Amino acid sequence: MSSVTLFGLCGAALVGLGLFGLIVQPGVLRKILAFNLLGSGVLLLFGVIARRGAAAGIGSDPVPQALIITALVVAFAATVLAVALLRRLVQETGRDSLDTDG
Amino acid sequence: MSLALAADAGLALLILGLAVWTTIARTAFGAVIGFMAYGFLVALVWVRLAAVDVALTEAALGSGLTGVLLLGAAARLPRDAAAARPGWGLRLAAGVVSAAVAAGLAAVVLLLPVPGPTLAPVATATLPTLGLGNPVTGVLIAYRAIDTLLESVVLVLALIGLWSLARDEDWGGRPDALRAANPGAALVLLAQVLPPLGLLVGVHLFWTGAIAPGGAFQGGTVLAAMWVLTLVAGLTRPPRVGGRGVRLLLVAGPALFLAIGVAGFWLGGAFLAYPAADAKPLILAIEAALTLSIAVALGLLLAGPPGARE
Amino acid sequence: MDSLFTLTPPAAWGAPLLVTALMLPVAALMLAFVLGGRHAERVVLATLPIGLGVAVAIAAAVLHQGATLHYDLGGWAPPLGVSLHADGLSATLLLTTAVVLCAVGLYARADFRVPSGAREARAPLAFWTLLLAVWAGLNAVFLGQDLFNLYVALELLTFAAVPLVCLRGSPQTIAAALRYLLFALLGSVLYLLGGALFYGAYGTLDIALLSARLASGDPIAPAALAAAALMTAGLLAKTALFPLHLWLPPAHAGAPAAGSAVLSALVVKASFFLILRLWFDVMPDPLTHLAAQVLATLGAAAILFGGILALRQARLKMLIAYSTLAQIGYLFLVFPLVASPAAAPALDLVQAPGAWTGGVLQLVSHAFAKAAMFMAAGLIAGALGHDQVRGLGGLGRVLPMTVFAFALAGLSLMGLPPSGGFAAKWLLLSAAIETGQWWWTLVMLAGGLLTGGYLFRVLAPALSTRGPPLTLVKPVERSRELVVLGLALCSVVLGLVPLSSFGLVQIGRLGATGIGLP
Amino acid sequence: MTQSGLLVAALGTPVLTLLACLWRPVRERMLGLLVLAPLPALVVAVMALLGTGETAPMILDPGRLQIGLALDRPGTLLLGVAALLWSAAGAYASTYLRGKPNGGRFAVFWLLTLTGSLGVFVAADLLSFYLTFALVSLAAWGLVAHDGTVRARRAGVVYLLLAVLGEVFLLLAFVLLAVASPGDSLAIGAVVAALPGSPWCGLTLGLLIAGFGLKAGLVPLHVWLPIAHPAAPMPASAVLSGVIVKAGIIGLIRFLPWDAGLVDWGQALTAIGLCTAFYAVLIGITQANPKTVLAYSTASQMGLVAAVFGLGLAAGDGTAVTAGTFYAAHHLLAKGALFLAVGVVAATDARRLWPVLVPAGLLALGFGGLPLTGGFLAKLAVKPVLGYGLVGWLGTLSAIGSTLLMSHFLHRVAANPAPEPGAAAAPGLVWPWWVMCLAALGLPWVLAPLGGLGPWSHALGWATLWGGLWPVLIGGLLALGLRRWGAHLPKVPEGDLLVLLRNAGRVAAAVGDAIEHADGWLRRWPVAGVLLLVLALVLWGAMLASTR
Amino acid sequence: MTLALNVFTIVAVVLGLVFFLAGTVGLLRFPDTLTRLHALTKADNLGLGLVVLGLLPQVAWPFGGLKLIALWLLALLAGATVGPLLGHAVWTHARGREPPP
Repeated sequence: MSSVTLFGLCGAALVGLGLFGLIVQPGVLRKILAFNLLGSGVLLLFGVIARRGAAAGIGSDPVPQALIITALVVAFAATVLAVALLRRLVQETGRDSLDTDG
Repeated sequence: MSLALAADAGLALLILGLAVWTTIARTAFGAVIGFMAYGFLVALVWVRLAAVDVALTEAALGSGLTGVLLLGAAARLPRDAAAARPGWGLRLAAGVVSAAVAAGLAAVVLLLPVPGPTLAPVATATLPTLGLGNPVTGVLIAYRAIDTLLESVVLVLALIGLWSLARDEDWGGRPDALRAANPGAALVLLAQVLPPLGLLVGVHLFWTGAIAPGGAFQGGTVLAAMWVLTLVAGLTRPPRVGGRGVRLLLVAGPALFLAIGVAGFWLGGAFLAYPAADAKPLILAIEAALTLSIAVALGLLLAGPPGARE
Repeated sequence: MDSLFTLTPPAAWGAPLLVTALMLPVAALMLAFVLGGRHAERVVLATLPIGLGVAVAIAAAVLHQGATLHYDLGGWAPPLGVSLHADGLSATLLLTTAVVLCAVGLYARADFRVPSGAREARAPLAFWTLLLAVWAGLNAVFLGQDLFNLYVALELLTFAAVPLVCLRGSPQTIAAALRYLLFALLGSVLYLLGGALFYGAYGTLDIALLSARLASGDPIAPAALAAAALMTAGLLAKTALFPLHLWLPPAHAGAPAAGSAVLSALVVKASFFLILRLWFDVMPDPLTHLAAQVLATLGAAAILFGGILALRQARLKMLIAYSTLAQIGYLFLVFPLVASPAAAPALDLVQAPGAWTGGVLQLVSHAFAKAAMFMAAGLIAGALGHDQVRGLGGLGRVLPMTVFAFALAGLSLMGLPPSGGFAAKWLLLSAAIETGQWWWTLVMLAGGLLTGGYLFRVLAPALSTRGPPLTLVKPVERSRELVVLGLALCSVVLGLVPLSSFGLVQIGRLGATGIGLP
Repeated sequence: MTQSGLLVAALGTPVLTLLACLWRPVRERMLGLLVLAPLPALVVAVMALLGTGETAPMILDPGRLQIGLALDRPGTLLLGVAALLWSAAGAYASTYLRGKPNGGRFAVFWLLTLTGSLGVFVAADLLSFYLTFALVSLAAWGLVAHDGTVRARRAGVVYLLLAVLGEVFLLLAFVLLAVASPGDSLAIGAVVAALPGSPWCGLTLGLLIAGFGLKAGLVPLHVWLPIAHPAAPMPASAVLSGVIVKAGIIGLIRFLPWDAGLVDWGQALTAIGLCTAFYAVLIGITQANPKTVLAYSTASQMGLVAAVFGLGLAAGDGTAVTAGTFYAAHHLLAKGALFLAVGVVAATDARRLWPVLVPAGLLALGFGGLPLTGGFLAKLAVKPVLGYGLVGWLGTLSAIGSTLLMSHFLHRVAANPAPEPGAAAAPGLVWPWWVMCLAALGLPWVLAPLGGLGPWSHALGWATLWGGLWPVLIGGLLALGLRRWGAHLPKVPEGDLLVLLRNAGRVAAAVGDAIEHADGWLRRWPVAGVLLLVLALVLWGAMLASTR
Repeated sequence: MTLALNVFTIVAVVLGLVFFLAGTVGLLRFPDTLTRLHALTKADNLGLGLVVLGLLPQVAWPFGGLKLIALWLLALLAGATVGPLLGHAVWTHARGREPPP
């Protein structure tokens, strides 16, 4: 049970938690938080895979690292768009949840 | 070695605890605070996984800027909007299904081949031709240049999407999401003391990106953070949405990247290829432009859609 | 490992075309964004024909070579680098995208024109830049050969499509856009997780290399199975297949007419295209038999549910959105028909080429027909001032060409000769019977009846003779009606093209031989 | 080559006039030109009949799909008489509908249906046959629902529903045919030749008979006919009952494998045919509206033709085809004329009815086999096929039934002339009626050799004359009885079996509500999320299972 | 000589941890936000200072050490800014009006 596997399991648990939160939480902000949790869980799994690929004197495979950085920036852009839509929703309807959330 | 393992286990447990807190916290504000702490701890995990570039990005972007964004949103949520929570049956089903997916993933992680397949040797073998030391920057700028190019276009697109949420009559105004009502003296002090240091750190991060962990994204994020700090403190005002100058800045990074990529047809024999001889200056030029564009884009993304024109 | 170091020799003359197809919309997007104001529209209308030309050139190159076009970006061959790939199917879809977007561009000029007073307005700038972004995303999806590159392309597409939904800014469209974004992001994250697991299992994300590793006989890694399942689920969420369709109707009905046309005709198809690539280019055939039945069952449910719900909608655009839901169901019937046990021994598509051609024909003719329908609905809503199906009595007398175009598009959706939809249904029905899976024929025919039902609901009052003559709130320009009619005719003419000429679609599908429907 | 050129002209003229209708001024005045559109088709048919036998088929796509048009014996005969009725009804329509609203729209639907109906007789491959069949079925909706009254709209809905159902049957049948035929050619001849050997032979035949039977009005799929035909304006009813029904007949002729000798399917078709013949008569006599009586008579006559085809299919010889076609051709002419007559009668004063009633009476009784009429010849042509056993007797019984039904029709027609005294039908209505009346009486004699009948002398022998006369006399007696005790008969609503489906609407609404409720539940976010993950797990399991 | 440095490091770090512990106890035990704020900023900054002081000899001089000190200064600056801001926010939230300057 090396620490890398440990973080892998932690990543898997985060994915489960993120999915649960995204499905169940009624508020949109809570959904965005759950989405970010889910995203970091997935990227953690990717990081574990990268760490498994340590070779030629570098601690972790650079290709997945680059992909993770790109994915982080995409996730941030997505969060920005979601938050902007949420703020506009609150301005327009005064509610912070979608009618189909219940 | 078990001490390091114990430390990692502690870190992992702490992260899981914070994640659970973020999911079950009663108020959105509490959840966001929990999430920010969670983000910084995940940055620590990246360091433990020997992915320092990712740790930098996670700390700056994944929890720093995202935290600011979510805090801003949480503060504006209606207090009394108690949304209907799904029935216990659905919550149980969601729990069971999510647990099943997590268990499946855990099984897959345990079954992953231990000497995992890797492209590390291949990536590092051809780094010297590009004059780079940091393999991650090599992948980002050379081997998978198309992803980074599309990435920077995604940022510009997110900004367009953000601006399209403004009201028609507010078009041409200045984004007002960050303007604090009355910034305290302490905040103004911080906004005067920290940015010069932040600027230095940002440029350093961009510059060392070629040979050590760092690069355009990390440097750009730190610069954006400093700009946001001054915006919040009210020392500077966000630019008008319609200004062509700010749009040129936004587009400079991807445009230069694309131009050099097209030049690659003749210089390097293929689109997005670099000439064997002087790849380094071109790469640095692209990184510089990208850093600038990313900093402006992230700052404006946080500044929100254009508000009412005063 | 020095093979990687020597840059690959410049590929066939067709290859740089792929780069142009990918980068043209991106460059135009940046130019339009910087110039802004009225220039944005001019940039788009200048770029669209060039893009159409490039798409035609790519199709010609693929047809001429009879093989897939391939191009390693930056000279780095996979697994390290990213390559572009254009087979018959992607060339066809590139062409369809270019044609539909040209039509949408011409149609939308009247809706998104900068008002005379201001230098620049929100909606026009947003629409024209987002249209280019959708085009860039679509081209990147159709040309991508690397799973992560496709992920970035999907995200580019989603970030361009979501603001299109709430371009008008009403509360319902904001909620619809938010729901669409969140569900699409859930799908994307699952796709990303799948990609990560594929990399964990085989150390590459290139489709061709993955396919070679998976078909190499040694047992398939558990991570690869998990990856395929999760990626497919993620893509199903973005394609709004039946049980996962919560976001599609309000989003597609809420968007402005030009936006709905692009969303329904093209954006939904991009994630379906990726499922096709994943199932037929990456996964070995025997692995997907059982799962194909699951997809087809959901497709059948989509056809029936979508049809019945479309019958009961009060708003015209909601009716068309639910019709999209139903027509997507048809696309998923391709999986069991092509990957059917009967086709297994031949281990490629020679056995039932009809199903593949039929599926692609359905995809393309639906794209044209649905775009025409939504634009026609836009014209009707603009002219009458409302969108209620009940209030369409006697519309035929007031807007004859629009109603005729709507009827033509409906004819193609319903699968009546001589439309493209008919040829697609004919091929799918034949394949269903050839492979012995007769139950799919019942679903297809029931779908045709239901489609006839909800089209009758719209066309009967429109062609009726009774009732007071309708008064137009706003006159409709003849040029916009011609654009809608042109698209509807495209969908119908697809049926007249003799079936033998669909060789283009087969290229790259049938291995070296390339024989298919003679 | 002139043959193919004319064939194209025959179909091209209605299409060109349709394109001309795009301009509003042309469309408004199109009613007057309707009479000209079918004439080229008439010329082609006449030339083909006069010329040598089989004409060269015109293949459009010589590739391997063999798409094209062809003129064979039955096709030519039906094309000719159909073109004649179309032209006469077109003339009739221009007078009948002048001054009424939406004339242009009627003309467009008329021309669409005309194109389809002429095309059906000449189509030589699966795709063009299905195209023309779909065109004639769907465009006829425009004629049925033209009046816009509630009754017309309801008739339109019923008509369209069943027409589309017929299309679905045929589409599946054609696909089964195409898949079963070894080569890739879609020519009807090649495809039908492969039918007996196909693994789905029974299913295909069942679907073909269902699809074409629905169009021809065989029980139980006939329910739309008595509702749709009367609802249409008079000329449209004439064409609907006369020509469009024949699309089903030409379908049976083209797609049944005559020389395969399928005895069981032959007997089944005969049974259905005879059952329709008698059932339609029984329901027909209870109807009051003369047009509905005529519609039931159409169903009955088509039942008889189907019975003749059934016998031909069982015996495995082609003579039944020529006899059946001749019978159908006569029915087309006579039924068209009778519908026009109803319009003329409705427009003339009670006292001056006899110049219309007497010829109409001749035609009507002709259906029963009254000697010296066209109908007598048709019955004569069909007699050898029916034979002299049980089926022969049933044939004569149906003749009696037809006579009874037709006399009831005459009684109902005479019952409601134009109310205002001294009214006379407009000449524009009268001369097309006379043209059709003479054609119905005279043409069969001219076309007799086509129907497999010997020289006239054979038909004029005393035995045959008496053979034709006594069923008519019995029928007349029964008609007298019907007039006396007719009031006691139960009042059957127009689309008899349709009554059973009245509550179908409520059931459909209930199903719709349930599905809408289910959709509402499915579109809740948590449910969709759980379903997404369940789907991921199911796919994962399916793939795991298939790797074992 | 190294032994003395190591002993110094251990002592300093332990002292630092004690202050961290005090800060945390204060966070948990104190009744309201203002006092908790007070505990946190005071104890933790001092604790961090001692830890940094303790680690100085272990780290390559001058750059490693300077970075550590810079870190500490940054933490101080952050504490100094956040403290008044939070206090201001809490005060206005409780009394609904701005505090006197």
